[in-house]
Amino acid sequence: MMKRNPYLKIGLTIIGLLMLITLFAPWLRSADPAQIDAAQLLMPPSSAHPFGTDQLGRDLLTRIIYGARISLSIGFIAMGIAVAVGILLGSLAGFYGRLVDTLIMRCADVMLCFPTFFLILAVVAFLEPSIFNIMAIIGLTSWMGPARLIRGEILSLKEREFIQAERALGASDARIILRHLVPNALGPVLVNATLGISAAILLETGLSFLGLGVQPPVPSWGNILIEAKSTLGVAWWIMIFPGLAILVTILGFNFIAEGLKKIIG
Amino acid sequence: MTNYFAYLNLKRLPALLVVFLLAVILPIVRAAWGFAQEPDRGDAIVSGSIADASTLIPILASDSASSEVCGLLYNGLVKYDKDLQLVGDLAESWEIQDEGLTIVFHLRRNVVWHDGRPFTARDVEFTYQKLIDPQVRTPYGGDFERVKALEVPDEFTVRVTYKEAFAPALSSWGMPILPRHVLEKEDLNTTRFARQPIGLGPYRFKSWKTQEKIELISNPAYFEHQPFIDRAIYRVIPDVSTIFLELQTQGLDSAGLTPLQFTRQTDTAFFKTHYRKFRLPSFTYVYLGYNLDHPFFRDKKVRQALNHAVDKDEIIRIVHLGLGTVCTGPFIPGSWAYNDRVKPAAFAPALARQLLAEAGWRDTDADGWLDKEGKPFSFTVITNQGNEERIRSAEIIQRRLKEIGVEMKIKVLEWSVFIHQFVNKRKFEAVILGWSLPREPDNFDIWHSSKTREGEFNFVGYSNPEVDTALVEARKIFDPEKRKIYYQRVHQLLYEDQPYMFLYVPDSLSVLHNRFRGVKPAPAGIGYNFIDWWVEKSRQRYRLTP
Amino acid sequence: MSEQPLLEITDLRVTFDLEGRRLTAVDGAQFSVARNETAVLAGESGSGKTITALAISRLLPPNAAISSGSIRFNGHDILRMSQEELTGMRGKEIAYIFQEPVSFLNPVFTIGDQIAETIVLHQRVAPQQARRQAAQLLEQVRIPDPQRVLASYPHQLSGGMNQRAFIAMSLACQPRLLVADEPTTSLDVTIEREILDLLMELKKSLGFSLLFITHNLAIARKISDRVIIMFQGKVVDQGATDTVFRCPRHHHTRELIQAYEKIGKL
Amino acid sequence: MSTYIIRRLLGIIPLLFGITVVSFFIIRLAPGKPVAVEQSLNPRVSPELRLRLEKQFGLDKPLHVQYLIWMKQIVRLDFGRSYIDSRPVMEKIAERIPLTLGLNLAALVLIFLIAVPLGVRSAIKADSAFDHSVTFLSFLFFAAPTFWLALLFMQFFSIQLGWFPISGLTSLDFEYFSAWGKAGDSIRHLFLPVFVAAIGGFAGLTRYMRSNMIEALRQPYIATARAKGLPESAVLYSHALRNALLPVVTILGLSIPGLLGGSVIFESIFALPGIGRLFYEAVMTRDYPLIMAEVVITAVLTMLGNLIADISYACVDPRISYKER
Repeated sequence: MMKRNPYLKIGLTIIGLLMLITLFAPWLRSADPAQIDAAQLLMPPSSAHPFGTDQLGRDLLTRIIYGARISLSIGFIAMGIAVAVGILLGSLAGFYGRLVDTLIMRCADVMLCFPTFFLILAVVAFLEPSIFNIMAIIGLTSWMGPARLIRGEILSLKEREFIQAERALGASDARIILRHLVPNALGPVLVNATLGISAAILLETGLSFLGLGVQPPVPSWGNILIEAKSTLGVAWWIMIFPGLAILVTILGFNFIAEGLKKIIG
Repeated sequence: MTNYFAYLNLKRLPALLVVFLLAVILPIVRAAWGFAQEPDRGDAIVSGSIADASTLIPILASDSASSEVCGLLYNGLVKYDKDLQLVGDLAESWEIQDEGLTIVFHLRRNVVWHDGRPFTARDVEFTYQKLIDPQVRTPYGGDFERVKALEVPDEFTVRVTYKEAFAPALSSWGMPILPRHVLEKEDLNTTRFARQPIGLGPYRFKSWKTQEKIELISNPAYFEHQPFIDRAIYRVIPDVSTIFLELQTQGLDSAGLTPLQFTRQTDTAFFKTHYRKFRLPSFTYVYLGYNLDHPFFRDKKVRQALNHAVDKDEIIRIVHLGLGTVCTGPFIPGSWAYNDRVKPAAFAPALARQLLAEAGWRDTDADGWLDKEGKPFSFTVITNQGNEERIRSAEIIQRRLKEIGVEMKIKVLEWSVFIHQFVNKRKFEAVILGWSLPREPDNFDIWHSSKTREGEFNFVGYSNPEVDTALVEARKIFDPEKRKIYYQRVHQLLYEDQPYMFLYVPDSLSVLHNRFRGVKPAPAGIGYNFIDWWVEKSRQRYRLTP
Repeated sequence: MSEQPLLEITDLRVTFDLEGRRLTAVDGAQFSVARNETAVLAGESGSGKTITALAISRLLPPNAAISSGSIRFNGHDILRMSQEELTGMRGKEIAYIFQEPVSFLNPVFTIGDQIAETIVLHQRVAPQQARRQAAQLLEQVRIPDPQRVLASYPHQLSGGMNQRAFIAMSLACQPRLLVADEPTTSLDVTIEREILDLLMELKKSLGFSLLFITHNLAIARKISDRVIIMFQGKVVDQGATDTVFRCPRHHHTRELIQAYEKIGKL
Repeated sequence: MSTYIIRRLLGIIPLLFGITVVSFFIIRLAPGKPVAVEQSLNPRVSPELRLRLEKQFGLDKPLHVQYLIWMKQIVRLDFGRSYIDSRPVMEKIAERIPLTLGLNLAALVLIFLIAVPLGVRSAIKADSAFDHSVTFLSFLFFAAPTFWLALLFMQFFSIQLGWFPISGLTSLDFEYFSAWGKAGDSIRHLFLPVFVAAIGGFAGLTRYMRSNMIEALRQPYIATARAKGLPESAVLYSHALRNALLPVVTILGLSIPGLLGGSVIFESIFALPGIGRLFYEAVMTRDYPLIMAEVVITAVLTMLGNLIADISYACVDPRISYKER
């Protein structure tokens, strides 16, 4: 499966490494990511601080590593929510058809009309911009893709012989949906979700830019990177390192998606 | 000719020499020294502003961008001068009568609106009526509702009678005056005037491109004198980093700076050649307010202890890179109401621990946190999102309190939710916020014990009868010399009671292109003499006509 | 049969590169088609007959290559032709018709456009002229309403109609050789008969050689002068139709014939 | 065909209703109050005044009543007045929308001009070094946060090289420029914003174009085209490209919401007065009428964009109109 699929290979390597780093964060950098050090404000990269320090003298590398935890969980959980909701609604719509289908798909159509960023912005601004709210809102505004995919797959699968046979054997709807339809439809959803993870991470950066992302002192890549705005011209490292971290990660996820597409398609 | 030469007698020679010196040499010397040179007209000043103005009707404007532009378009009856003294503006003079119940303003007679119509007392009356009109969405009605009657005995006299003596009233007449002849038949809330105003200030309105820029041009008929700088342009640049980048290409002449921009980012040869930086105390302070109904904070000793545990200098050093001063009370440092005998409490963690122990807080279970009656000393401070400085201050306080065994959690909330659901309803344990420091020192709404209802501003629930009395008495006295006794006492009592942990007064930092001359920093800032600023012809950057 | 055959394939070997693995699809095929002859290339699916057919005008997919052998058409060595010579020959000298006309016709062009395109390409006539010729061609393949069909898109027409139009397009420039790759497989039996009849009739009137590719031995026997049987990339049997059917040389041919006899189709 | 259009047009009615419901309730169910009512913790504002303002704005009524009042207004295309400056909301949006639409249109054109040829070349040369570098680069641009790229570009192109102004729409002396000077000035100001707005879209469209083209090249009719003797260029650029290009029309429709959403960020950083920026301000000041109007209007624009894209797709692609729809 991995053979002749360099995208998947590179993507998985990047994300795999990243996961290891986040997992072992406390052992990699013993410093407290929130440790303020008045003597070390905005120090350029050195052996003690390979990525330099920020405006409060905190070690940038440590913050990026801990930020990875936050940003990756935003990506994964937001997409988890989107996929869960999408699978639920999509399979209901595809399986039951008629009114249920019309209702759910109309809702999806309505949601697709909104510039998602506007909706997220409004809601995040009105609620507390806590990590959980951000995850939930991104998730709840991106379920339409997975839902449509699942529905489409189920529509084409449900008339197939094996489903008919299963039905004839008296299997319950839930069993048919969960055991047969959803697993078969999962491939395209996986691709969609992988892309969605990177979209969610980027979204949080955008929200941070507007001051509505994860709030400090909790480090997220978004709020680490926006410090670059206020340190223009004096701290290139704050501009470069968090930006690169985001870039490489998003690249990783998109490569995985590309690789998966190749396998499925 | 002969006659002339007849004059030239030797006795007069020294005098002639003096005249010659005065006439020929002095101007050269003066020019070389750069003072008292005749100012050149022309050029424009381009200021960067984070937000656009919302309206150019000053009595409706509550945002700083609108107020700043309105400041050049309109005048009030009185104003604060460069030393923060109340002086006449549209009013030449005034008298306080009937033991402070009546103020009589005598207006200037040579003032015309931008459309050429004369300014009269009717305009003042009109503005007052609009301020107290319940249909008008003005946030400034409060002070004017105390007025019993406003009479106009003649075109240039306004006589205001109050229900009771109210000293802050005088400064409230700094409210810009609106032209009656233009607005008489308009609905102030919806009128087009808000976007094409007619004032009588040093600058006239030229154009407003929403969210892009507002352009004003100098008023040749301004009653002081026509400003030397032809155009004042406010560019809206919503992002601070963009403002900084614009400065780097000289796209802006004036902008506010962050401490980091002030100390490090503008510390380059480029900025030194083209710009001048200004550092002046801002008229705001930041504090940590306690909910005084909370069992932990009822005890004054606890509050004093916490005050000793936090190093305000450290906060200023880290958060404002040293650009600020420690705050001891709610008055402008150095102003007449400010009590400079109130000294900031020393940073003394040991003393703090001792005071807390006296108040019953000890670490009985040796877990590192103080406790009393089985409860650990742990509380949550809330602050609003979007204000990095407050959040960072909170982080530093958090660390210092941890050192004396007090746990402080930080919760950052969206502004409207923060105000509406937590502050107004007094649902908080502690809060980090800032107040502006108005030039008029009356602090009644914030400290008087009657002002604790939902949505009022004594949300910490402070109550001290002596402060209450002082606040009430001070309002009745117009003479600052007598009034200050009360405020200085209030200042002292507040610092002793510590309803707030007063943190710091940040400096207001700004940068101005150095081609502008005639800029004289004063306690009031730099903008007070803007009409006297000018740019030498050779250094002018913008032209008025093709 | 003394004269030179129209198409002569010797020792043709086609290999595929499947993600690094080499796969021989046609392994030393050798056969010829004479002028005016109907030859049937038969074999089960996967036997290499379609690849062989495509190789004739070098229409193989990019991952396939002719590794050895020669293809001579009307005295020219096709494998040595330049790209221009090739495109000049395709459609003009050698034309194709395929299995599923709907997918082999471009969905976003009308039938008229697609036929006229070929005519303009090879006969260098004005588009209007080409259009008129196209209408005549459609009449020739017995399409009742040529004007309507000219203006139609492929998916607006039935399978049989599309195949007729396709035949019209292929024969537009009077090719010497028509390669028909399972042209009736996707059609109903009645339509299949009509198309076969049409083809044979056109062959008679226009006089071209037909290389007919099918897995259906019944059709093979019915229309062909000669059959070539392919199995696993190799030509295992060939000869005059009667001879091959009467005494197949290769065991695979025998099995095939027996299979058909069993279901009574031969 | 016309039945298809009519059916699609009828379909927008429930969509419109859904759009208003979501716009209203998502925004109004959130906690907090408009800043105009809140008056930003100004000690001069008494609680009584705040109540009075609430009443003036109709915020004291039950939510469903407010919704009905609002609906009654908007069917007459009246979105009310802004809480902040009392200007009609429609007027505020109308003066801002041309810039955002224009910018996004320019970005779309740019995306199209760059992505289509790149995608097509990549498909034709699939798996070549060219293909891989195009893929990598488009992924790279897609992966970069917009504002980060914008800042990098501003520093490099505007400050280091001095090619473009940092921000704004026009120079301050714009009105004194000649017509050509004005055009040049506008282009210089808009170049970076358009480029930044477009950059995220390159990846998507290039990939999409590439896979469409590869798909098209796999189709049997390509074999036909070759068998007819068409030269390779005609095979690629007439037969394959036309098939590959048609579905792009719908993608253009679908990309509208993303572009509009992205405009919040680049309008902020480049100080451009568009509706993205307006929306952000409205949100931060809780200017309910403005927020709701903007959400509704952008959603309706998106919906119309999709509708037009679908219908024009149906017009240009003969396969659609006669099939199931």
